[in-house]
Order: sequence, then C-alpha cells, then structure tokens
Amino acid sequence: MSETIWLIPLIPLLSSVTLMLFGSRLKVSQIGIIGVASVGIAALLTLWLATEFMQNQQVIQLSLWTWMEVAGFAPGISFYFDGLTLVMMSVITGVGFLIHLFSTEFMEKDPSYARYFAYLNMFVAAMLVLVMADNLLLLYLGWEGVGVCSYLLVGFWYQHNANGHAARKAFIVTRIGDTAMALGLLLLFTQLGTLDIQAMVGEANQTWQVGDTIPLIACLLLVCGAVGKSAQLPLHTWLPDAMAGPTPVSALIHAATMVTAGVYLIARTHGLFLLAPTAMTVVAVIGITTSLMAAFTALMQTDIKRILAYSTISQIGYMFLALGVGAWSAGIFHLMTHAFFKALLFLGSGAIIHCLHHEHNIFKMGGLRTRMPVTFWSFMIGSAALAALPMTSGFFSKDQILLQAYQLPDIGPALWMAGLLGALLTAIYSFRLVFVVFFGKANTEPDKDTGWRMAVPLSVLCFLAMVGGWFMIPVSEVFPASDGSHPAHWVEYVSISVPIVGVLLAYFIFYSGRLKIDGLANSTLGKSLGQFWLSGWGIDWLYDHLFVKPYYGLANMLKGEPVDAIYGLIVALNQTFNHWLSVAQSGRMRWYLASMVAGLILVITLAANLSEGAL
Amino acid sequence: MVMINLIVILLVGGLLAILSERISDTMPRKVAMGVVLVDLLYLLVCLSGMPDITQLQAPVANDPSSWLMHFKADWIPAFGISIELALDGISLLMVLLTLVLGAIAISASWTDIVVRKGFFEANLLWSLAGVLGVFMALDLMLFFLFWEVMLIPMYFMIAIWGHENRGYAAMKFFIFTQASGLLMLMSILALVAVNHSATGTWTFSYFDLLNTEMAEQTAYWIMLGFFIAFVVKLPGFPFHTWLPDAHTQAPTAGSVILAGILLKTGAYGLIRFAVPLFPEVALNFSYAAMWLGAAGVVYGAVLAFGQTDFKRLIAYSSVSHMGFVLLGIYAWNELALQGAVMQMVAHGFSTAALFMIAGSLQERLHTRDMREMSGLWQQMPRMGAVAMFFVVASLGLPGLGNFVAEFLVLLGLFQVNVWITVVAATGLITGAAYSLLLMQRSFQGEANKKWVDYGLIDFGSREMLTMAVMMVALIVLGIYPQPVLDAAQPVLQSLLELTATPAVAVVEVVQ
Amino acid sequence: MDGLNIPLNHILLVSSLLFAIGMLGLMIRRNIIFILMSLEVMLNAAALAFVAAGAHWGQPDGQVVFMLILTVAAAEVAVGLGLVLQVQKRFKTLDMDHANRMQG
Amino acid sequence: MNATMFSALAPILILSLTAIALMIQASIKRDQSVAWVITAIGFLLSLWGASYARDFIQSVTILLQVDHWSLFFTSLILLASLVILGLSRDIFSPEGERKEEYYLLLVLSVLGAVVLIQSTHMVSLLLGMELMGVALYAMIAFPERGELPLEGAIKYLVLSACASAMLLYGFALIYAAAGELSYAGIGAKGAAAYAENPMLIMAGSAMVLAGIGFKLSVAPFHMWTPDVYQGAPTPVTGFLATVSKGAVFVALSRFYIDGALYQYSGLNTALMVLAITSMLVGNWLALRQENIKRLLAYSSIAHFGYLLVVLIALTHLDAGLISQSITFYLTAYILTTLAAFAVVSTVAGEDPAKQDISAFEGLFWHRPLEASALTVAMLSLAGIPLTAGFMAKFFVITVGIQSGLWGLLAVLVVGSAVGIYYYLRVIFAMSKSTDGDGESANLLENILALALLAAILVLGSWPQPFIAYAGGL
Amino acid sequence: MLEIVFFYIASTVALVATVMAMTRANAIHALIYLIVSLLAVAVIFFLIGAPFAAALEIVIYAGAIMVLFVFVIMMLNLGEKGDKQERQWLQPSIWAGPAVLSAVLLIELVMVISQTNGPVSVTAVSAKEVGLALFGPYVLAVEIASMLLLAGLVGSFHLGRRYLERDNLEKQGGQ
Repeated sequence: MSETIWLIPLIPLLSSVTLMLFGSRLKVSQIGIIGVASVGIAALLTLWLATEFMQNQQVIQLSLWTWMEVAGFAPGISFYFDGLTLVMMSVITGVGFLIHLFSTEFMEKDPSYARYFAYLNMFVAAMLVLVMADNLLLLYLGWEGVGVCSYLLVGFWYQHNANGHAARKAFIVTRIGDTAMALGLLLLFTQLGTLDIQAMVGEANQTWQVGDTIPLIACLLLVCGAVGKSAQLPLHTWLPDAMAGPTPVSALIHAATMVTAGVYLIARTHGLFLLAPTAMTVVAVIGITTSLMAAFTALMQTDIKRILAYSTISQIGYMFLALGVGAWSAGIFHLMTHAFFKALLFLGSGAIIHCLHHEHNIFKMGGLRTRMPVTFWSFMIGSAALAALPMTSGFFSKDQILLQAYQLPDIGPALWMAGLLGALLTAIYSFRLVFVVFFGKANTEPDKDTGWRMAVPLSVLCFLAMVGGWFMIPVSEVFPASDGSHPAHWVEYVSISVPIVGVLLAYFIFYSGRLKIDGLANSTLGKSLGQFWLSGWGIDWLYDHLFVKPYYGLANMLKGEPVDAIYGLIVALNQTFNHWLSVAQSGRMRWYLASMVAGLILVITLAANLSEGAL
Repeated sequence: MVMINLIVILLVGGLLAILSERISDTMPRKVAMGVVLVDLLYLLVCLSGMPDITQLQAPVANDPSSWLMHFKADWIPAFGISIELALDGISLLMVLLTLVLGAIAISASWTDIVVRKGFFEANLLWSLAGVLGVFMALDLMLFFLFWEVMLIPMYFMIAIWGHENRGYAAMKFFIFTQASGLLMLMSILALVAVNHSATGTWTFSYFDLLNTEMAEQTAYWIMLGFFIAFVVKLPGFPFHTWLPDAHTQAPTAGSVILAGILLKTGAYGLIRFAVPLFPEVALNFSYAAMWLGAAGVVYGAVLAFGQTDFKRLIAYSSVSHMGFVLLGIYAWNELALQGAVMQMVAHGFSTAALFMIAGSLQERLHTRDMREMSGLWQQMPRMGAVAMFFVVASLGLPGLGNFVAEFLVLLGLFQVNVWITVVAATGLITGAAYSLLLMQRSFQGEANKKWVDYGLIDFGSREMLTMAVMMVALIVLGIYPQPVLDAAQPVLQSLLELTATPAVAVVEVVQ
Repeated sequence: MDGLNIPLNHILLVSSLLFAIGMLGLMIRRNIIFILMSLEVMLNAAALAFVAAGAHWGQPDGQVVFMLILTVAAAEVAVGLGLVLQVQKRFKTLDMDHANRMQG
Repeated sequence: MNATMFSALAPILILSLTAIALMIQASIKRDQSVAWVITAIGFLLSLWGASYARDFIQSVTILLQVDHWSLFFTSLILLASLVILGLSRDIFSPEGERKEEYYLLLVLSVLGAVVLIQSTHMVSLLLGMELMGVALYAMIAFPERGELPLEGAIKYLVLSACASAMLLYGFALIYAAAGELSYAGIGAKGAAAYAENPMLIMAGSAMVLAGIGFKLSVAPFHMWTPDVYQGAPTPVTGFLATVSKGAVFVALSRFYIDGALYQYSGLNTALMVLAITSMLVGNWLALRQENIKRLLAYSSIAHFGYLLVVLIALTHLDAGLISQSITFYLTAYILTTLAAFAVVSTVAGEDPAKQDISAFEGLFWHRPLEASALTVAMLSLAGIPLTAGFMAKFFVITVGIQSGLWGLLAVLVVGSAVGIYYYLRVIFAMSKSTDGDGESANLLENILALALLAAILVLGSWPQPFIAYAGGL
Repeated sequence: MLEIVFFYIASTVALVATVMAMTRANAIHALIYLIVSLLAVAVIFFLIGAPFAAALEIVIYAGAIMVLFVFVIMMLNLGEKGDKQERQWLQPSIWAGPAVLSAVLLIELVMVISQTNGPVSVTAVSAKEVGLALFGPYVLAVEIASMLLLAGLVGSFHLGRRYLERDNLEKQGGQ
C-alpha cells in the first residue's frame, strides 16, 4: 500500500477532470456515482492505510518525481505519511465522502451538477495533497489549490453578484496570508537550503537557538498563512461571507477541512515553532481573541449559516490556542472532533435550508423538532458536542485544551479564563440556535423531510460526534510528549460545569423565557453592543474603509495612466515647438530674409568670436 | 543553415500567403498555418539529430563551437558585420515558443480577419521571422536589424486590422520601440567603436564584444542604452504605456504575438546582451532595475484592477507579469534567472490564451467593455471554463507554469534583496484581485439580458483544440518544468560564470 | 595711375556699409523692384570687396571675379525682372507681402 | 588645355553640346518629344562620358578637379536627372505649347550641378551654383497656370540671390585675408592668415557657410524650403531636393576638406549649431504637416542636419571615412528622395489638392507598387533597417561616435524619434481602407518606381559592394 | 594723398546715394541714385588701380543692367499711387527690426574688418593682366559664364514672352 498512496489524491483528481471534460454528456446519476465513488475509494484506501499504519506505525515517504531542480532548490512531488497525516486524511476522505453523499441529494436539482462534483472532487484532491506533502512547496500547491476550489465553490452560483463578491473576498483575503506564507517559504529556503519539512526542521534545530529572530520571523510569516486560511483575526472576515456557497461546501471546506489547514500547518511545522516561543504565544493570543470575538458575534447572528460560520471561527480559535500553548495533539484532536460535529451541524442546517425553501433566518423557522426528527437529533448532538457537554466528542478535546492552557506559566490562567468565557458563550449561542429553530412555534412549513442520502451521512456523523472523543489519534510519534502533569481538580470541575451553565442560560432565555433580557438588550449600551457584535465587531467596515475603498480609489485614480502624462507632455512639447515654428513659416519673404540675416549674424558670431584657442 | 532556412521559410511563406489569396478566400490562413507547422517540424527534425537537449554541454559563452548550432557568413565585412546566428538552450526555448504561439496566433485569427487576408497572414509570418531572427542573431547589427524589422509587420497588423483607435496605438507602439531602438543602435555602435579603438578591428560579433574592456563611465552609458531599449519592449515601468494601447487595438493574432512573443524579445535581450556585455555596471545598476521591476509589478496590477476594457486589463496584467521577469533577470542568480525564463514561456501561453478569449468575445459581442458583459458563462460555458483556467494560471496558481516562474523569481530575488521581494510579492495579492475581477465582470454575475437571446456561439472544436494545447503546456510547465529548466540551465550557468558575479548573496534580513 | 596708400580696411569698410545698407533695403522694401535693386547693391558691395582684395594682393583674380559677379548679376536680374512682369500680371501688385499663399 | 583635359571634361562638354543641340532643335522645329529624346540621349551620353573620364583623372585648370569622387557624383546626379526627366514627361498642362525651354533649362541646371561637384575654386563654385540656380528659377516658375509656382520662384530667386551675395562677400573676405581663391590655396595659406587675423577668415568662412547653408536649407536658412518645394512642379522639386542639394553638399565638403576649414574650432561650433537646429527644426516642422511636398521639404532640412554631423567629425577623423560616409549618405538620400518624389509626382501630379496626406489614403490597395515605393522611401528616410537610409544613418552615427560627438548624436536621436511620427503618418494614411479606383501609372513611371525601390532595398540590405566602392573613391 | 581724399569723397557719395536709393518711394528716383552710387564705386575702382573694372562697372552695371530696370519700370507704369503706397510702407515700425539686424551685422563686419591692415597694392592691375587671367586659368569660367548668361536669357525669355503674349491677347480681346 505504501507505494500507492499517490492514488489517494489522484483518484478524486481524475474524477474531477473526467467530470469537467465530459460532465455535460453524462447523466445525473452517473455524475453522482463518479463523484461520490471516487472519494469513497479514496476513503477506503485511507482506511486500508490506517489499518496498516496501526499495525506497524511505519512512516511512509514516497517521492514521485522532482518537481523542479534549480541551483539546489529541488522540491519533489513527494508525500510524507505519518500519524498526523493519517488523522487529516481520514477526516478529509471520511467526512468528505459523507458530504459528497449528502450532496447528491442536496444538489440534485442544480443544472450544474457535474461542475459541482468536479470542484468538490478537486478540492478533496488538493486537500489531500496539502496534508500529504512532504515539502512546504507541495503543501503550498495544495494550499492554493484548496483556495481556488473554495473560491469556485463559494461562487458556485455565480449568477448572483453577491456570491461572486464573497468568493473573491474569500480568495483574496486568504491570499494575503498566503503571500506572507510564501515569503516565509522564501526565508526558510534561503536560510536552511531546503523546504523538505522534516529535513528543514532538523536543519533549523541545528542552525538556530530557541528565541532567535529568524525563526521567529519565519514562524510569524507561516502564522500569517495559517491565520488567513483558518479565518483567524485579523483575516477572518471572509469566512462568514463564504457561506454563500452551497451548504455541503460549507460543511466540507469551511468547517471540516480547509479552514483547519492552518492548524495543520502549524502542527506540521511545530518543530520550528518550538524554536520561537514568542510566535507560539502570538498564536495562542490570536486564537483566544478570535475565539471570543467570534463567539460574541455568533450570539447575535440570525442567519443559521452565519452562526455556524462564526462558531467555526471560534472553534478554530481554540485549536490555535491549543497550538499556542503547545497542546499539539489536543489541537489536532479538537480539529478532528470539530470536523465531525461541525460537519454534522452544517449538514443539518443544509437539510433545514433544503427543506425550507432556502430559508436562512432562524427566527423564521421554529418548531422543526417534530417535523424533521433526523435533523433535530443531529442538531441536538452536534450542538451538545459544540458546547462541549460532557461525554460528547467536543468535551474531550476542548477540555484537554483548556487544561493545558491553564498549565502554561504566566499567561496560562488568563488564557484559561478567557477560554472558559468562550465556552460559556459557545454553549449559549449553540443552544440558542437549537431552541429557536426546533422548539416553539413553526413559522415556515418544510415541504419534505430528508431523503436517505441525507439521512445516512447525518446519522453517521451523529455517531462520530458522540463517540469521536473516545478515539485515540495516533500522533504520539509526531509531537513531543506533554509532561503529563495535571492541574488541580477544581480547574477541571469548573471547566466541565461552565458549558452546562451556558446551556441552562440559553434555555431560560430562549426557550422558557424566564430570564428576560429584553431590557438589557434594549438599553442604549445593549443595543449598540448588540449591533457591534452583529456586525462582527465592525471589522468588515473597518477593512472596507482602510483597504478596499482606498484600493478601489487608487485604481480609479490611476486608471487614466498617469505615467502616460509624461509622454503626453513630451508630445505636447513637440506640438508646441511645431506650432511656433509653423507660425514662423508665415510665407512672407521679408520675414524669411530677416531670419537669414539673423542666422548669418549667429554664424559669424559663433565662428569669429569663439575662435580663440583654435588650431 | 538550419537557422537561415527557418527564417527563409517564413519569409517565403508570407509571399505565398499573399499569392494564395487569389486561389480562394480561405487559402491564406491555411497556407500560413502550414508554413508555421512546416517550420516547426523542420526544426524538430533537425533537433532530433542533436544530442539530447537535457544533456546539453554548457556552452562557453564566448566560444561559438560549444553552442548547439552556429552559423556565420560575411555580410558587410567593411565593418566586420556578419550574418551570425547561433542557438543555445534559451534561444531554442524562445524559438519553439515563437513557432508554437505563431501557430496559435494563426488559429486565433482564423475567422476574425475579413479583409486583405493574404497580406495579414504575410505580416504575421514576417513578424515571426523577425522574432526568430532576434532570438538567434549573435551579430549585434543583425540583431538590431531583426529587432527593428519585426516591428514593421506588427505595425501594419495593428494599423490595418486593428480596432477603433488603431492609428494612435500603432503609432505609439512604433515610436516607442523605434526611439528606444535608436538608443540601442547608438549603444551598439559605441560598443563597437570602443572595441575598435582597443583592438583596431571592426567587429559586431557577440563573441568578440563580450570581453571588451572599457571605462566604467562609458560602459554605464552604453549599458543604459541597451537597457532602455529592452525595457521598453519588455515593457518595464515607466516605459510601458505603449503596451495597453497596442494590445487593446491590435487584432487578436496581433495581441497574441505581441504579448506572447514580442515582449519576450526584451527579456531575451537583457539576458543575452544587456548584462553579459557589461557585467560590472549592469550588476551595479541592478538595484535600480529591480525597483523598476517591482514598481512594474505593483503598478501594472493596480492599473489592471481599474480597467473596464477586457483587453486593457490583460495588457496591464502583462506589465505586472513582465515586472517579475525584470526582477528575475536583475537578481542575476540561477534561481531568479530560471524563474525569468520560465515566466517568459508561461506568460507567453497564459496571456496569449487570454487575448484569444478577449478576441473571441470581441468577435461575438463587438465590444470589449466588461460593463457590457456579465454572466456570459451561461451562454458559453466552455469559454467560461477555459477563461477560468487561464485566469487562475495568470494569478499564479501552483501547479501551473506561472507559479513556478514567479516563485523561482521570488526565491532568487529574496537572496538578493528582501524588501524588493516583499513589494513584488504583493503582486500575488493584487494579481488575484484583478484576475478574479476580470472573471467576475465578464463570465460571472447576473446574465446581461442583451446577450441572452443574442445567439452567442460557444467555443468550437478548433478553438478548444488551440486552448487545449496551451492548457496542457501550462500544466506540464507547472508540475514538470524540468525540461525547460534543463534547457536553460547550461546557458545560464555559463552566463553566470562569465559575469563571475561578485554579487553578494547576502540576505538582508531585518534584525 | 598708381593706386596708392588707401588702406584696405577702409575700402572693405565701405563695402561692408554698402552690404549692410543693401541688406537693410532688402528687408524693409515690399516692392519687388526695390528688392531686386537691394540685391544689386549687395552684389556690388561684394564686387567692391573683391576688387579691393585683388588690388591688395596685386592679383588680377579680384577683377576676374568682379566680372563674373557682373555676369551673375545680369543673369539674376534678367530672370528676376522676367518674374516681376509675371508677378504684376498675376498678382496685380508688386507687394511681396501679398505673395504668401503658402505657409505653415 | 590639351586633349586629356577635354577627355576629362567629357561630361561637361557633352552637356554643353546637348544644350546647344536643344537650341538648334528649337530653332528648327519645336517638338517636345524630340527635345525630350535629345535630353535623354544627352544625359546618357554624359553618363558614358563620366565613365570615360575615369581614365583621365586630373585637375582641369585651376577651376575643376576631375577625380573618382566627383565622377561618381556626376554619374549619380545624371542618373537622378534622368529620373527627373522621366517624371517630367507629361506633367505640364497641355495648353501651354512651348515646353522645349524646360529641357534646355534642365540641361543647363545639370551642367551647373556638375561644375559645382567638380569645383575646386571659388569661381567655379560660384558659377556652378549660379548656373544651376538661375536655370532653376525659371524651371520653378515654368508652369503657365497657377500662382504657386510663381510665388515659389520669386521667393527662391530673391532669397537665393541674397544668399549668393552673402557667399560672395564671404569669399571676398577670405580672399582679402588669404590672397587665394582655390580651396587648396586657402588650405595652404589659411593657417597663416588665421594667425595674422583670425576674425577675417572666420567671418568670411561663416558667410560662405551661410550662403551654402541656404542652398542646403540648413536651419536657420531653411525658411524658403517648404514654399519652394510646394510651389515648384513636382519633378522640379525632386530636382531641387536631389540634384541641387546633393551637388551643393559635395561642393561644401570639398571646400571644407581641401580648404582645411575643419581645423578652426569656431567654424566647427557654428556648424554644430547649424546641425542641431536643422535636426530639431526640420523634424518639428514636419510633425503635423499635411502637404506631402512640404513634409518632404522639412524632412530634407533634418537630413542635411544629420549630414552636417559627418562634416563636423572631420576635426577628429581622417577624410577617408568621412568622404565614404558622405558618399553613402548622399547616395541613399538622393535615391530615397527621388523615389518619394517619383511617387508623389505620379500620384498627385500638379494638383495641390492631391498633395495632402489624406489624398494618399488607401493607396496601398489601389496602387500597390507606388504605395510600396513610397513606404520604403519613408522607412528609408526614417532610417529603418534594410533600407538605404538606415545604412546612411549608420554611417553618421558611427562617425559621430568615433569622434565623440555625443551632444549631436543625442539630438540626432531625438530628431529621428520625432521623425518616425510623420513618416509613419504617410504610411498609415496609405494603409487605410478606402474605396477608390485603381488608375494606374504609365509604364515608365512604374519602372522608375520599381527600380528606385529595388535600389533602396539593395543598398540597405547588401551594402558591402557599394561601401567597398565608395571607400575606393 | 589726393587719391585718399578722392577715395573718401567717392565713398561718401556712394554710401549716401545708396541710402537714398534704398529709401526713395519713386522707383525711377531710386534707380538714379543707384546709378550715382555705382558711378561712385567705379571711381573707387579707378582709384585702387582697377581701371578695367571701373570701366565695366560703368558700362555694364550702370549702363546695361540698370537700363533693364528702367525698361521694366516703364513697362509696369507705376504711377503716383504706387509712390504713396511706398511711403506708407516705410514706417519706422517696419524698418526698426531690420535696421537693428543690419546694424548688428554691420558692427560685426566692422569689428572683423578693422583688424585688417596693409594698403592696397602699389601696382595697378592692368586690363591686360586681367585679360590674360581670363583667358588663361579662368578660361573655363568664361565658358561657364556664357552658359549662365544663356540660362538667364532662356529663363527671362520664357517668362517675359508669356507676359507680352498674354498682354497682347488681352488687348486684342478687349478690342
């Protein structure tokens, strides 16, 4: 098997190309089969690989060919496979397969069915390349590849300008991070002479001391890339808008896989980050800040997908926190569980939207508990996991993160406290969603319930969201072992109880109505704060005025090509001379004579007066 | 002789094309296509007898016999001017690119030329002949001759078959390039004169002039003449303003050749002449040149963003992309140079394809204004998909040729100057901005009602075939660029040795 | 008759004065006939200078040139006066400021 | 005078005999065609005479120098005159009956030009110039209709006479200073005279320069050029532009070289200023000119500016390369200008309305041969490679660089860059698509256009034989 | 010494007469002044030992060429009206600029010439010497001069004949 892991990304890629080239000639059912089966096969292969790996714990390195070889720069098209890769691949192919399956029903009526699957397959391929790459350049290929697929899928319904706008925003904002990351690559290669991750980390440890400047800069540049892709502050603004894409896309790309690529990147290069503690602190702070910001914002949203989007941002913030505090495996673990429950939630919301004639506003839903039972239970389980209620998958992963954060010297407790606040908020907004959508009075009537192709993925994901916390991820070989110490028990108790408090609060506010917050919400402060949170802390507005509008203004100003003005000036100058001289050609002989005499005077002056020193 | 034949075939082919118009209306384009393919085939046949291109010996820069091909015959012995042609890896790449894009250009203009077809195809073939000459000539006078002569057919192509404002554009194009050409002529003659006064012989041969000794001040001025001439053609900021007009107004085939091939002659000239002839001053000058390159990258991108004319946008994107080439050349290390060569090839394909799409749109919609477009994907999904491919290629998606090029340039540049690299790298962001905007305004968005029942015809098999050639080329360049790199490597190696750069590879990392 | 001690520069001075006056006349007169007369004055000035220079060097060449100048003057005036007749006939004026149909 | 002298004078004698033959013919029976044939035969014989005289190289009296260089130019202007003769055949309005004088004047004018080319003495310079000029006045005013020829003629006459007066006065001053009238004598005694009284000889040379500069239409003595070019019948304009200017320039270079005037830096400075103003003024004036004859007039101003650069370089270089450059440049210039005027003459004729650039629109498609010839001529004037004009410019720049005349070369580049614009305008106009009739020129004109076109291209693309030949003159 | 005095007198006459010629409104008056000037120059020629030149100056210049002018002026029949117009044209605004130019030129020439020294030759150049020169080294010049005169003749014939013919035609048409 180890020799054929290249098949895993290749199969979805081939399927994608097939669908692109011949999609218009295939039947809908054929398209569905090709699209789903390719990912299914990839998933099976991954499963096979996993079983092999569990047995022998063998790291696989496979080089297909040298991509390019220039002056010692020789990145290969080569793969590296270890426990971390396995986790990522499993998530990608596994969750990916479920979402593909879900999509066959969800997108059935769309005229661009083939195009959809082509993009989605290509995304899977690119994502697999990203996680399997053994060097940063190939990783970058996957990285940009998923970016393009994300762009294509967000703007899938290109007929609406808003979708196109969202897609471009998604691409360009992440590109900002990517560019910084590319600079990081340049720096790393220049300094270390290789981009091969393992060799590079080894070389880095030889070359640099902990706390050196260059690794700090390199790490920060990589973090920029991660921040962009993973929608962290300050480059998170694209993700809520990216919800313009079809909902399964949101589930796959903007919840389960692509947005966690940043987390993967940092985890993958943790050897570098260990050399730059400052960078790690930065990661942690970014993570927790993002997490809180997003949680507050999610609290105020009314669009079901936007709530989930902000929740994703917030959860990835937790992962960043984990990475920042050195809880590598906890971060990856949370990545995996999050993939399960967030995919579940997105698919659930997709089901709702699908059945509710594309209704997004949660306050126009209500009372769906009885009419869409499968969806209801999916949401219950997913929200529980998201809120990290005990025994759900999210509970285990989040708990680990918070506890390890607490143990960090100096800022540890502060991070922990902030994390707790985030957890509280998470519980509130997730159950706000549940109560508003599924309980109370029905505002819109669903025209159907989910079909089996939607129900099966939902059920499987429910299961995973419940039990995912019990999985052991095989990353112990990848990351340095934590010291294994445990904080005081009260810390653990507080961590466990906070989400429950949150759920209760949500219950009292949004279901039973016992807790009246109208007064608070309607106060001036409350209103403006609410508005502030609703708008995502005004960051979009800020960027709009700081960057977007000035750029448009600049482009508009320069549109007329100011440089050409220089040449215009030269032309004008020539025309002026032409004009003057033409006027001098008046046709009058006496004037001509005068000019000749003047010329004669000039010539005599020059010849006779300047003649000193001749010969 | 092979090289002479290559040029002569095209020249004669041009005459045939004119004559063939008497046979039938569609004959010229067939003849032209045939001629280019024959030329290409001829070259390949001749090459097949040669040692494998990937195992080329490094040509010794000043030893003709070590080159892949070399031909020399007297022309004007009174001044030591000869017909000296030679081929090495880089020339070969450029010649192949020229012929392939030539065929593509003919295909691009298959239907949109309606008057004086014979003369059109003739001009196209003649300009190709001139370009081939530029890429192969190693006698400076001969080089200059081809350099100037290839512009005349190009001028006619713009002036006769161009769009609404063709007179202005053709004139601007010609004056810019000719005026800068005059500077080059002065420089060539000055160089030869310096050599003459040192050695007492008249010679225009590259090989003889390589080792000309001269005072730094002299070398500086002469180098500047070459530099400006080449940068105008490249085009580098701030000498680029002819390009948007020329590209916009030229017929499709003209734009394809202009963007795909003609711009590369500038870059080729820089690599082949401007730096090696004056290694020290050129490298002293490199700082300024690189800033110009970076400025071009940024400026081109910003201006592209502001355009509403489809072709103009692509034209400015060329300015931005060719900025990378300038950067790559003046970083003058192997990585960056390879990047520059790659960029020449990859940009040739990607931009040519975009111009073809622009031409197809113009042919169908009779406008290039993107405000008139919107939502065309619905009517022409194939064209939309193809456009999407080349747009992402042009914004530098990894896996496609342009990325390899830009990354290598940046990588090489980073070793020379960090801050310029940072500025240039912003081109990746701004590049994405204008590329996607292009896509949004033309193919995506709400369908413009005007075109819904307009009976727009999607790409047919001829167009798709042409496009497929370029797509495959870009993909291959993107994931396995090694043949191109191998072909260029020995040459670059020998140039680097020749200039024996004391160029400091010190990284100025901000501490 | 011996030409005696007349300094060369005085003669040349006279000739230059004649030349300048002729030139002035050329520039200020609008009537073509006066213009031709001015030309004669200028040519005459040159002739005077030649003869003087010839005398200075004691060579006959100065006078030879003088005679050729006479020829030139005659030929020019002959054609010039022919043109004057045409001018009068077609333009109905001798004012040369009116002869400015071509300009720019 | 002995027999070899007569042999050496063969071209001049044959031309004189042709003039006499024409007079006799006119007195017997006036017939334009016969006059045309006699003239043509005279030119051809004279051409033969020029090659015959090659075996009798010598100075003929003190006035003329028959050598290879002058014989080459004699042949060249005779060829040019033949072209002009070919163009002159049916340009004059049919109602004027007495056209024979035109041919007589043409022959006399060519005679003047030949004398000018061979002159080594002030007297022959003066006479050659005047002979050429006086005949030209009448040729310009020759047409019996229209006011423009008359206006052109009177302007040319008055201004030219003024220039002659300047020239003569300058000669007088030089003579007063040096006591010599022959170039060689001036060269020999000039330095001593200069040492004694530098200003006199300088002022004299300057005035000569002004007088000759007028004939070459060097700025600021250029103002007559466009008006005369426009007013004169097109073949006469062609004659003026090629034969007259070419001969005068040859005479100037001889004067400059033999008189060793290049050694005076003051004079050089004056020449430089003239060259610079000519290059700039000529090109600027032509920039937006609509009338193609005026445009060519302005273009010629610039071209003689370029050519002056070569003379200035004499200070630094030996005369060999200089005279080679002059030979090449003048040959290229004469061929190119002839081609241009040949086309203008066949296409526009004598109709002022047809001389506008806009009247040339679509010429490419109606009359491809003429359009090609004019295109090549324009490209050659603009100095595009593969044309004779390029090689000519190549010589100028080479010479300039070798002498380190950077300032002049910079102006040359600026001027040429400006020049491209207006040459291209003509080409662009011709390439426009218009509906038009394909009226064709007569056979003779076609042959002339084709021959000139070929000559320009051959000289530009395979110049080696000619360079070698010019080097041996 | 007497010669020098004569020279100055003749020069003064020549200059004054020329100035008068240049400024007259009436063409015939101007012409007469011009002839006076030419005669004065002839005197100078005589004084500096060029009697042959002096004779030619009188015979050809004053005698022949000026008569040409007279004929033409008579043919054109310029009347009082013409004189008036001429006077109008001689405004300072018209002659100021040219006068400055001429003055500058004159100053330059004077500067140049004043540096010259030495008298004219003591021995006069006789007509014989001139004749020998003319038919010795300058024989070709004489021949070419004849061609020049021929050109002048043909040219003026062509131009003048047309004038006369058309005039006659018009008159006949009028009758």
